[in-house]
Amino acid sequence: MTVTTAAAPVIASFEGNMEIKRIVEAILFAAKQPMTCKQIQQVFPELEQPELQEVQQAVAAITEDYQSRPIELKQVASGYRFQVRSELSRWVSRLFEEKPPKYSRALLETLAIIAYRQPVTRGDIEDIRGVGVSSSIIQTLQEREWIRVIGHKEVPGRPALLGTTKQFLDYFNITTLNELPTLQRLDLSLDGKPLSAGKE
Amino acid sequence: MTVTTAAAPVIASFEGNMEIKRIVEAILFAAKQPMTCKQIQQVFPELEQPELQEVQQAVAAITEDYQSRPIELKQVASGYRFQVRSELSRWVSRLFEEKPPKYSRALLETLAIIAYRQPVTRGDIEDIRGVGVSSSIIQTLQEREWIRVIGHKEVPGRPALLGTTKQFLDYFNITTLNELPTLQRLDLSLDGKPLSAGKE
Amino acid sequence: MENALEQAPAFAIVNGAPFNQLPEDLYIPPDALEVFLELFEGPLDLLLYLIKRQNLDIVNIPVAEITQQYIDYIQFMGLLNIELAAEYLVMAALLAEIKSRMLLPRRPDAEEEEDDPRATLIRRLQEYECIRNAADELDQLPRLEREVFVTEVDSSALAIEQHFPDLELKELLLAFQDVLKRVDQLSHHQITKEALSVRERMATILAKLEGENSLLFSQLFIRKEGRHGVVVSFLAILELSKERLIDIIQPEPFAQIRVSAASSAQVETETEHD
Repeated sequence: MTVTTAAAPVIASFEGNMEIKRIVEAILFAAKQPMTCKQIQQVFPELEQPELQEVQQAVAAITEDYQSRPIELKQVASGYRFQVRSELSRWVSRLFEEKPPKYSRALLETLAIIAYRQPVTRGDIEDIRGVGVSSSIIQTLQEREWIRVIGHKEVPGRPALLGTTKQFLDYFNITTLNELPTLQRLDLSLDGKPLSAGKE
Repeated sequence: MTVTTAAAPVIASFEGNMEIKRIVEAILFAAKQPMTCKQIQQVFPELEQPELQEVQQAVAAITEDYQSRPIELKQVASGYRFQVRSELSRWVSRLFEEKPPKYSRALLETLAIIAYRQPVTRGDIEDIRGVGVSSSIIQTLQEREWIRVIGHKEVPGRPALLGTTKQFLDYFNITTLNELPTLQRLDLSLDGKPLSAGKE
Repeated sequence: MENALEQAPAFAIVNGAPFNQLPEDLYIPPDALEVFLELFEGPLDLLLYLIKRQNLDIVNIPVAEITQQYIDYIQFMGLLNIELAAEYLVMAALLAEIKSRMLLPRRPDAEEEEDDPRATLIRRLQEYECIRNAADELDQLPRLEREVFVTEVDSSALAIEQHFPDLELKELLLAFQDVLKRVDQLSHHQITKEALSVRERMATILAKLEGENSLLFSQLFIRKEGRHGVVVSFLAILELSKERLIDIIQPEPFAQIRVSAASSAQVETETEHD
């Protein structure tokens, strides 16, 4: 096998403060949650805080450094986190004896409705699915911190309006709702005429 | 700041299989526990398992790669794991520091009773306060090393007798309990004269 | 499972007109049918299945036929004593209503179409289908614990400074004052220096006795403290005795008085580290 230098991070272009970059990298590795640049900045003691821009530069340089390594600094909804590159996940997944959780269709459909149609009430979800929504599904979604109550609808009973959280996006490895797959619809038609009144 | 290449892992000397090294690195990063070379080897599917020696070479090369980064691949008793370099501890530890909460009313009263009425049992404290004393309060005070068990009362159950410690006196910068303020002095201080015994 | 069922021999479709004399569904053994129903997430899901199966190249939704099939299913479930969610029956009623309205003569009114009950149903089916696909795609997305693995870098070895809340002596006194107020012990409105010395001496003596079999009475006094100190120690010993925390023993007349922690044989020494 030929020796290649591809895996060696090259940081020739980094003009920022080397020490700040080292600290930012250590913080990103040690954090148990994704971190925003603002949050990283605030880990520094008040009198030694770098400018936000310096943190951003450091993050960019670190991202660059790991370009050819088996892990990457990835931006998700609630900040940056180090994660194993997807092409290696098939190996890494063998590390864990426990099978990853499987989610039922009922849960996934409920989650999809909340994600694509938010804000929605429980009643809305039931209308779309045509069946009652079990409390345990809503509870599971809330415990996983994928959904939260984002307000109340001003109708009798003031039902809670549900929406998704940043943790939901983090879990699915994306930054914004826009990155969700686009909705594809089955075009049913009525007597040969497409139904144009359908909501989209 | 001068640009330095010190932080760029150099892997010129690695002669092993690059792909195996990448996988080993990914495994070490994803593992929640330290991993031995043997354990790493076994993460590979049976038919694709590298020789133990190859894994060892990879581990050595990875250790080398991270020589100048803020994290290191370190061998501990149960295997290898990535950890934050100790010289960055001062920065990273701030990630995990929490602002101390204020002591509760219940804790202050419990401590006051122990200080002014020692030796007292938990039952005594409950009698004086008229409510139960939670174990966590006693535990907090013991962890802070302000109180300790100084004996046992010879009644059924042999309850512990609690008293204050030398650390308690040190904290308040007094040498004996006699220097604890009395209620009379409190009355004085409420008339405008500050309590001299207060810590600072 | 679902796939297998979808691959079941399809109806013949002749010029878009479905050939549905033989509902082969009814040949599915009852056990399979039960499992089959469990695959459905509700009446909309079941309806979509029926529609998709029947209209491989749909241009038209034959409500009447779908209704018939749906009701066949429901009835068959009933025969098998499979408990159905109420929603399935509500849908059956809705379909029956639509079907009966379809039997009425149509007016060639433009307005009529908006009122077409089929349109509402079809829109709901569309919306549901759309969500069903979205749920499938969501399930396919790479996600944490399955395809995405975050790095675990140990930081437990780092020295993390523990911060304790600050406390001022004044707060302690105020807390004690509150306690006293609450118990309404007017006689305790002042803590005299003397009383406190006695309490402290009690603690000191107990600590001294701990781990010892017994001490000479005289060992509990410190000569250099003078008369005041002796009085305080003596009061402390009396108080401890009264509270039965110590035993005062004189083995024989005129022998030296010894003091021990109450039943010192059992006193645990685990607590003393100072």
